[in-house]
Amino acid sequence: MQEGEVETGQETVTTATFEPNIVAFCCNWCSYAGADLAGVSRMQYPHGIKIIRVMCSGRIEPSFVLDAIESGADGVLVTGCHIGDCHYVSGNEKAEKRTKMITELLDILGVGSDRFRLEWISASEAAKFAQTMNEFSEHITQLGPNPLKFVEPEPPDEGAGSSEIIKELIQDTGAFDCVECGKCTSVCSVANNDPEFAPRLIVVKALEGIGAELAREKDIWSCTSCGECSAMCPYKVDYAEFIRGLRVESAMLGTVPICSQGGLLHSMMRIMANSDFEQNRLEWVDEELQIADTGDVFYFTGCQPQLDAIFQNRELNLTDIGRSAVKIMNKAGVVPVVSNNEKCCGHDLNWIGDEANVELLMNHNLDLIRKSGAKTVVYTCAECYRTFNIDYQAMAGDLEFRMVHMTEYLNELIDAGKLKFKEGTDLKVTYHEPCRLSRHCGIYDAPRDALAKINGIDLIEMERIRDKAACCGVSAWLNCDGTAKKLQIERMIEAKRTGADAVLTNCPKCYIHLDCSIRDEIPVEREEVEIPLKDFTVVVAEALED
Amino acid sequence: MEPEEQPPAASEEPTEEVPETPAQPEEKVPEAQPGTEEQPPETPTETEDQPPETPATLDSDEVRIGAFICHCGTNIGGFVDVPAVVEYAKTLPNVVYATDNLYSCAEDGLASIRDAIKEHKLNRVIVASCTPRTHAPLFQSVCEEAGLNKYLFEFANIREQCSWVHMKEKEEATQKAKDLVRSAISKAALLVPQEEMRVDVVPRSLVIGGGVAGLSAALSVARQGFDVHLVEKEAELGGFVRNLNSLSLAVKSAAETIKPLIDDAMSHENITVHLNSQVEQVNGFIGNFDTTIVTDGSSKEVKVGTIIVATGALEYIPEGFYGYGMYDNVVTLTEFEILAKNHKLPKIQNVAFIQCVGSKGQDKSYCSRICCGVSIKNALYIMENYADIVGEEGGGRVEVDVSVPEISSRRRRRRRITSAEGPGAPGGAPSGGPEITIFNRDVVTYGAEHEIYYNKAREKRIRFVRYSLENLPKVKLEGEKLAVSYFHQTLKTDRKLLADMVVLATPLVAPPDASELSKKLKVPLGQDGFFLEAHMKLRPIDFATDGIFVCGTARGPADITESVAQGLGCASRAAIPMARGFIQAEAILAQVDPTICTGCGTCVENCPYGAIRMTDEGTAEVLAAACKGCGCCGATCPEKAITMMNYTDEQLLAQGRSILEGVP
Amino acid sequence: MSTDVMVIGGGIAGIQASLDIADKGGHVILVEKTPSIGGRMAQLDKTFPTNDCSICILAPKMADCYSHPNIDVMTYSEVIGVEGDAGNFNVNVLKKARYVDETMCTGCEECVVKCPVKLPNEFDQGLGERKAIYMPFAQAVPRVVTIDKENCIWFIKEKCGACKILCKREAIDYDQKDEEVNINVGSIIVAIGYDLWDPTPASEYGYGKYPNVFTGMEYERMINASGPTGGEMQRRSDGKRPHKLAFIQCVGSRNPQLGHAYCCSVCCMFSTKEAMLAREHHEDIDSAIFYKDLRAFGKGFWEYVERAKKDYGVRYINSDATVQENPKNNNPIVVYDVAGRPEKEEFDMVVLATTLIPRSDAVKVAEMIGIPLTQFGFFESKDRILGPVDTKRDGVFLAGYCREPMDIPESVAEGSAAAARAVETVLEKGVSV
Amino acid sequence: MTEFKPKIIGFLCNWCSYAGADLAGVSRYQYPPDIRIIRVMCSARIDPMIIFTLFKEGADGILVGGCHLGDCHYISGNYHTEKRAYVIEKLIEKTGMEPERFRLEWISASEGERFSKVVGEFTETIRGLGPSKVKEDPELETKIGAAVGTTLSFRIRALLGHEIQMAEGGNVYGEKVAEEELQKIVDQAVEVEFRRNHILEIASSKPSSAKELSQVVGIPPDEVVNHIATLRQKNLLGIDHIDGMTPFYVALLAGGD
Repeated sequence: MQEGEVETGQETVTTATFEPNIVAFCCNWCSYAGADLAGVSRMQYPHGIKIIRVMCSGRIEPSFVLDAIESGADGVLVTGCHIGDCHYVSGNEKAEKRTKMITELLDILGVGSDRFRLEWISASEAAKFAQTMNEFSEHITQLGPNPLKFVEPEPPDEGAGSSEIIKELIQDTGAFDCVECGKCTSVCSVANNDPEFAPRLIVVKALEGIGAELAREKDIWSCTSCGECSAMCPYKVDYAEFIRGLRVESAMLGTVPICSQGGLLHSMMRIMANSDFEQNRLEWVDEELQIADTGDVFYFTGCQPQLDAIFQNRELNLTDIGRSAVKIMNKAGVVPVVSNNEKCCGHDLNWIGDEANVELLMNHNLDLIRKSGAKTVVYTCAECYRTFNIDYQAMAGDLEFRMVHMTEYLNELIDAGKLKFKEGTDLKVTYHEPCRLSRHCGIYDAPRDALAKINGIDLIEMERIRDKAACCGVSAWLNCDGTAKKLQIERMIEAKRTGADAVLTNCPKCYIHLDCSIRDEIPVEREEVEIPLKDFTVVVAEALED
Repeated sequence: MEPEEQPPAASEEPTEEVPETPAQPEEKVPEAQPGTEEQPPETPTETEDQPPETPATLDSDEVRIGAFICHCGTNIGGFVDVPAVVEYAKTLPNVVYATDNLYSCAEDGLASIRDAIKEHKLNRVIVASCTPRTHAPLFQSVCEEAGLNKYLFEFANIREQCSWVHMKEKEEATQKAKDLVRSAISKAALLVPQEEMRVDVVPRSLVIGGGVAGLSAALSVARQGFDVHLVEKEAELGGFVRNLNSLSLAVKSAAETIKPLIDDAMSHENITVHLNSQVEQVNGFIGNFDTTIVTDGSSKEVKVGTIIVATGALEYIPEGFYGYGMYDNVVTLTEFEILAKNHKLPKIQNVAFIQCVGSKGQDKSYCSRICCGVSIKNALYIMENYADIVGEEGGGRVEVDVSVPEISSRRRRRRRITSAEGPGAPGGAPSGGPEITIFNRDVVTYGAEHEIYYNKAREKRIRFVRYSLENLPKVKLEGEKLAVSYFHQTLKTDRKLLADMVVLATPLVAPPDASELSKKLKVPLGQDGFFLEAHMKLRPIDFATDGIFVCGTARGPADITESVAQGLGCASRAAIPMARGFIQAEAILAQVDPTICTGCGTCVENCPYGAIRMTDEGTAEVLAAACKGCGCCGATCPEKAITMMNYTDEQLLAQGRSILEGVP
Repeated sequence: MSTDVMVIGGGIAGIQASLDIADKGGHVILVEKTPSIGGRMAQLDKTFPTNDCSICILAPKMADCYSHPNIDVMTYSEVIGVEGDAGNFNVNVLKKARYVDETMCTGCEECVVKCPVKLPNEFDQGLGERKAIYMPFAQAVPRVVTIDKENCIWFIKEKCGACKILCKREAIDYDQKDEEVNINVGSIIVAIGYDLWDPTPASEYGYGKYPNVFTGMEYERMINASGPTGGEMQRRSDGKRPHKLAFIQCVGSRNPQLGHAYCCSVCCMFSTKEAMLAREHHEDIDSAIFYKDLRAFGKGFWEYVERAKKDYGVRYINSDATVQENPKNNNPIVVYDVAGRPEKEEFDMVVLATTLIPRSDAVKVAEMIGIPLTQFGFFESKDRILGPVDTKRDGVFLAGYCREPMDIPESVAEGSAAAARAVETVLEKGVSV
Repeated sequence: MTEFKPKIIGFLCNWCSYAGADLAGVSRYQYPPDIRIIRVMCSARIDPMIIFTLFKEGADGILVGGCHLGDCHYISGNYHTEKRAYVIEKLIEKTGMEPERFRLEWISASEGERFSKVVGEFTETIRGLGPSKVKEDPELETKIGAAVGTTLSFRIRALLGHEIQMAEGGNVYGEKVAEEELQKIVDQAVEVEFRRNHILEIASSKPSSAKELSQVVGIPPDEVVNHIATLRQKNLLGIDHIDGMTPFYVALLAGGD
């Protein structure tokens, strides 16, 4: 549960007697005063409206809105001072910008942006306040109740994280094989930057039988589960899985981790898991791209559209990845299934210990793919690939379709002579390895092989590559902090030092994180880090023969 | 190695290749055959009936020296004026012939030496060329071919120690070459022919100790065709292994595993087994040891050529450690094995092993090598065989896959799903099984085979916890249980576990009677009380004293495989003199002049090989077969009663003086 | 039918086995792949725990072996086929052309001086140079030069010929041909030793990436007085001698992920020795050894370690480690674990105790002879308890590191053990004929 | 004056230092040519008597090379060498000869370069010292003669023979003697034996009175008298003639302990 979250009782709703539940965020200086005045003036508006006072409308995070929706609100209203009147100079302008992101996101998710509204109401506009409330309530009544299946949060399970469970974890992750050599510690990016974090101690405590406390350790949330430690471990103790297991226990104890973006992305995923809305996620599909509803090849796009909406101010254009992927396939004569009904793979929920929702998403996605008749599923996202490959198969057993990452698929297409690359490309690139693809799934060669097969693209390797590749600093939208920043900058310096024209990556998350690191103030000279960041698939598509 | 198929004797072989070092005495003797048939023991005889190698030309007292100066291509000739050296040599006293060779070691060079010996009736030869360390044997054999005793040859090294190191000073180098030649000639004039001693070897071995090492040694010696007397203190063969329950690498029990070894030894026609016996007395030297074996009070004299010591070791008794002797369930590793072997183990679920009890800088300074492996073996034994007495539901236990899965392929099924499938599903951890902790200072599972067991132990969830000498664990009785409290080095906290049994891994120690035996055999013990080999690296199973060998845990802690290998190794080493049938010592020997010797015993004390003994007359005597010719005794003999043959004071002084003389 | 014994591998185990048999009067054919016998021990500077000079104690044995009338030493030769059974093996040996007449060469190395081709010296782990015509090392036995055909200008361009012109003894013979020899023996001893694992793939240790990271054997050659640097430790980056040394254990070994799950048995002591020798070279050297488990299990080994700590100030740190580099001075930085937290320490040289692995041709040899290998690629004993030196094939025996990781004394003891078993075999087979 | 070419003798043990010298040759490490090498099987073979005899006969420098301690081919020979070198050095001190003329070095078979360096340094040292003064300084010659005698004395030889055993294994009663104490015993023995041999050496060239001996040897007359008594007891010294009340002593060729 997040700060500023609202408790709303779920009422039994029938169409006949539908009284919408609306959360209204009001700024202290204008709209809340407006509401007060409305009250003083005895102006009537529906009782379903619950007002939450905030100091400024600029305080409203997009995650508040999603959280309200997720928690059962039928509509969300944000009110603030008129533009120019803000008590805090420009807080309301910021709120306005953010609104765009919220509405786009709600549209993509299929919740619909019309369940959200932003209004400027001054302290004197009691009538406008009441009117807005009435209108919005009416509007929501028209829309009907929030169709999201609200899931009552389970009460904390005090038995979680018991020593028996920890023993199983030890067994499953091979933690008993630890010979306390400490090599993991020496390579752990987090431990080397964060004076608190000691990954090996977590396993040692488990082995010592002090496991019961482990699920309450804050350190389990610091790990980026990048797997550098396991890659180094002589006996391949699966630290990442060990940590994930502990997080599941922790979640069962009711722990809510501190997530970046205020938990917006996790909310988004939970909404997807618990709804069957008609999404609007295919806006990016241009006319020249050919896609199908059924076919042999399914292209699993991942969260590009949502991420583009969320990070729109950064103009990342992650959907270029999807466009490029489809373009490549089309060039090769493949018309992939791209589905508007695709949902998040659940990766991030999985890594904060929310297995129940992952299972829902999995069931949905597997059903979707099966219905499409696809025999091959292609991914451009490293996290989706890992989640299908490892987590889905762990839960659902072996999957009957073939899962290939775009880098592997590219090799297949090129080797089959289906792709031609143009002359004149002259690009020196270096490659940042996403952990989910490389260390987790063992895909090291495919991207390199593919690049080697493309005219005019030369790969210059960074110092830390393959299983020793450095981490982008963040995983599952957790622990975005100073340590993460250091790691990101280190990595960019490393990339820059190669002298390459651009650094490529294969994971939208790596892309976002590395991009983020050098936007703000940085502790080093800009020229040490500034190197264009590009997505692998996009670069490949650009090199295609027209 | 059938007699018929023996190659011709070495001395008859044409020596065409270039030997690389001074010959060892063994190299030049005609080879012997492994005695496949019974040979009666013989008393040692210095074989005076050897045909003397004295050349015909040595019948006069006149010293006739031939000097051969080598150009070695340009290696010497390029930097030393060889003809000038030859001319100079001709002017030196006793030199009757001097010449140069382009390559003295080439066949034509060798021929010129052979011919000159005959033609000029030479009775001393010097070659000035390269280093004696590689080429002396070659020229010595040429002398022998020409009928000249090989000890009448002397070498001057004018290549490695002259031309090559003074390449820019031709004149100086030539002068030095002359000096070196003069020095060699001055020594040569004093050389006397030497006879190499031959002592016959009794083709019979005494093996002391009937454990695995001794049995392996005895069997191999026997199979190589020699008699063996195997002396065992106990009433049966098998040694320490008889105590053991299991063996790390074995499928069968310890007793069953070594049974074939015992059966073979008991039934081998060449082996005489003496049970309940001890070696009482040992006299003599290699080839001819007189030993007395006492069996139940009656003694028997046995003459043997070689002796193999395989007396084994004992387990250290950890008095005063961790409540040993105080609490019932604190036992040593061997006691544990005996309990397990006799199926007398109590009901145990939680077991703690404590390694290095009394070793590595405690009562004993050393690491006992095998205890980590043995503890792991026993821990696995509990895990694998005692589930029925320790676990509630032995049947429900899970075998863990031995291979280490890749992270990418590891598929951990979610617990929610697993639990739905019921207990015992793959991936579910066993519950209720034995819990074993091994407290160690370092897990010493060296090599490939031991390490496999360490890995297996961890896969079987045996826990390893490290402690340091500064923070030893403590064992206390708490109710029914033994509380082991310890300091966890990584977590930096005090911890405690409750165990049903504490097993103490104590080092192997030398048995108390080892020192007595060492005195009887006149072989040394090391600081740790184990027998001390001749050289830690290259003579690991030999004693410095020839003819006596050591194997197994008598030499130091060793596992069963190593003991067997060492036993076989000793059999090989011991068979060498017996197969040859005699000992031939190089004649660079110490010689005691009994008329000067006062019997002070200084030399006896100083001889590293025990090659000098006191005679009944009270004077020292050198055992030619054992002397290596270092000269240590001679240099300290207070009375100067000892002469070092071939390196006499006179010879060394003559060389030195000749150098000091300068050009005469 | 033959009572001869073939020993494959001229390292210390093979030499010991050969000498034992030959001293008993048996005839031995010792086949060595490289131009000189001596094996790995010849490369070492000192040996633990006595700090004996390795070549000093080995050279006499090499010479004994070569000049022994009962031993035919075939260097630069390889076994290429084995047929038959115990008592009657037919072994095909490829005698590689060294393009030098072994009987004529006096080892003066005049030719070597003039040879224009410079190549990295394998014996010095590539640290020093050798020529295309070369003596493998100063104490080589036989002391005969060999032409490296691959790199010799004569064989590449039919030019030069300097060695042939210079050699007064006319020992150079460009027309020499590889020769196949069929040898009938009664028994075979395999003692082919080990190879050194190249730690470049384990990039976390920085070998090949950071100039001042060395392998143990490189270091061993450097501190050897007759090595490429004349016994001085030299940093690759600037040629200066180091003041702070880190030794990292188990590089590749005890690490299934790097392909070698076993323990090499010798590295803890090997590094202890090297750290002590560093101190003997320079009083002010500070050495730290990073280890997983300190395996000082042989006679006098623990005492040796104690001495290293007490008298030589060697620090022992219980942790595996990884290596980074200070780009300013090329100093390696060792990152290790103290109670779960990473610690960093800057050194000026790092020495890696790399895995000693089965010979690259072990598989070939095993297939040729028809004996199995263990999961690690060592030759498998017939009975790991009672028959360690026996193989599943009658008449074929094992000795030394190629069977199981072990140190020099154990290899010597096993050399003798294999000799005993080989003699037993030929006696038995010989009698039965 | 022609350039001084020192006469340097090197005794090298066969297994290490001689091999090291060979390696220097094989590796072509150049060093000054003045040294002449005599090969012995072990450095322990070198009787201190030989060293002093050669010094007496004019050697400018003597180098002894052995295996490093612990490396001896004969197990422990070089430990004996080390003890002997100590006595040699003590005696050189007594003779007044420059101590740098004698040098003991451990050189292994792999230390070719070191061998050449050692020889280079040693030769340089000897060149710096100039020719041995034995032949022009009768007093020095006498003293070195006394040193030869000392090295042949039973007491010194027996001490050298038993020193290691006494320190490590204990005497016949199993008593170990502390290293320092042992050193004291050796020092004292060297002192006394050297004086006695000095007396003998002087008395052998010309009959001398106790007073004369006291002056030449440089010790108080009463001590000389004690030594004379001991030497006479051992039948090493006799009275040549008595001049007035003063006996003149002469060394006897026969005699001994």
